[in-house]
Amino acid sequence: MKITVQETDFDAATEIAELRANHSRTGAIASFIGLVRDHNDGDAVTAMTLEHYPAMSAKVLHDIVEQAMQRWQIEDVTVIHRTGRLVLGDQIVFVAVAAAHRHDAFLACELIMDFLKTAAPFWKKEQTAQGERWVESRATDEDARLSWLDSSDISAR
Amino acid sequence: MKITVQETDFDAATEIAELRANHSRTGAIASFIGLVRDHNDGDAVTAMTLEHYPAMSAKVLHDIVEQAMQRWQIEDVTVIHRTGRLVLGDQIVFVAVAAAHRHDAFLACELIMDFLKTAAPFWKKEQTAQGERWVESRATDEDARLSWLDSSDISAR
Amino acid sequence: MNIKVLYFARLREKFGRAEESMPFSAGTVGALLELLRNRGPVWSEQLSADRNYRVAVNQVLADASTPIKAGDEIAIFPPVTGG
Amino acid sequence: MNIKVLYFARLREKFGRAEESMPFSAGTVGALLELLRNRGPVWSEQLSADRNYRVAVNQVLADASTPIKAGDEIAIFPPVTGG
Repeated sequence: MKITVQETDFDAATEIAELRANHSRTGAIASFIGLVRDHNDGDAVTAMTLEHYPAMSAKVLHDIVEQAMQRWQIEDVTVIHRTGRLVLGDQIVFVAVAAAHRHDAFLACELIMDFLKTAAPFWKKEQTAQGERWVESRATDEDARLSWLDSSDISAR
Repeated sequence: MKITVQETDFDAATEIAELRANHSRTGAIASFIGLVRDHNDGDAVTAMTLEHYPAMSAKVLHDIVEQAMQRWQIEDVTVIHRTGRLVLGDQIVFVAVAAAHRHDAFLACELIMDFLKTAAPFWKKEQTAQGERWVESRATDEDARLSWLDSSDISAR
Repeated sequence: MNIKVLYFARLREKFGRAEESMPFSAGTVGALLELLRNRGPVWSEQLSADRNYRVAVNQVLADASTPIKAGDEIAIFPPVTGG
Repeated sequence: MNIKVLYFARLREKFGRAEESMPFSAGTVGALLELLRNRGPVWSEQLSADRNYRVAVNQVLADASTPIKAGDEIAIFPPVTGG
């Protein structure tokens, strides 16, 4: 398991190669990259600053990964979350899950992202043409988190 | 959209970088890598040969990607499937989906893999300690395909 | 009229050929399968109705009622196992 | 007894501080919030019960009834928006 919070960028291929090493049972790697996109809530976004609670952020990410590993057959997980100033197109977050079977890898990867979005102490401040603003949390992110709580381990979509 | 069937290996980071280029609306990239793993149906696997129906395989992959793009808000998709001889740990298949929002990217990526597994004309012959054998199709793969047919576009898990 | 028939994976091995061009009077996929089954025990066994295999006509999945016309490319193969 | 209180994001800006060490007689998160609200209009507004914010005690999410003891690290922050 590798969980880091860092200002520097990451290379997805390097991370995936490391995740695969020493896991010959791995048949599936599901991964996710979150990027700074050009619009949010209708306004043009040019950059953002990501703040976090250092003593808590990695701890929460660990807890989330543990939950995923208890729920599905997972070989290994990598989570990287960046902080500091990021511009349009920059990578923000990376989650990769190695498993024997693809369904476990997909579900774990999506659960980790959904829980990260609602529980990990990171905050985005966007720079837009209208000035700076703190990003508002979204009800749809909370809905996504809740959707995992009342579903069985292997359930229909 | 990029869909290729090739004998040569691929680099996930290069593919993801190409997918991101010219898509500033992209906030999420979900991707999947399928690998040759060391066991299947209880036997040790050392290598495999992947055969396909060249005139049909890329065509079916195109159809599958079109279905995903009609169903969700997708910016772009890359699918690469390898053929020929592959050994333990080799990459077999790559699917990456770029979208504004992560849920669309995850669902499209998983649907493409589930449909690919059951509709794209590729066949694996494994080399095991007990000799060569054609891989049998799995009922669970067909179940995975069917699970997409009776669900609404954005539904609970 | 002539059609082209392709075989893949286990069926390619069982029939000892990857493709063939054969005469076929206008009919359906079902009629072609019946013709092939009459070639002998290996063919009748592999293509029996209770076996799990697929037929594509011009690279599109077909069923027994799908018509075949001159120049069509028919492919017969086991359930797919890629990915 | 002394505790450490951290503020993040919008609350850090509104309160003009990232952290402070303050005396606090044994009590709960609810009692600490009441104490902070009494500091003035900005505090009472930002920490009013109908505002959406979170409190963590020693890096674990807490609620109003969570006890606070000497040396604890309390963090108060808006809903998270990472990822």
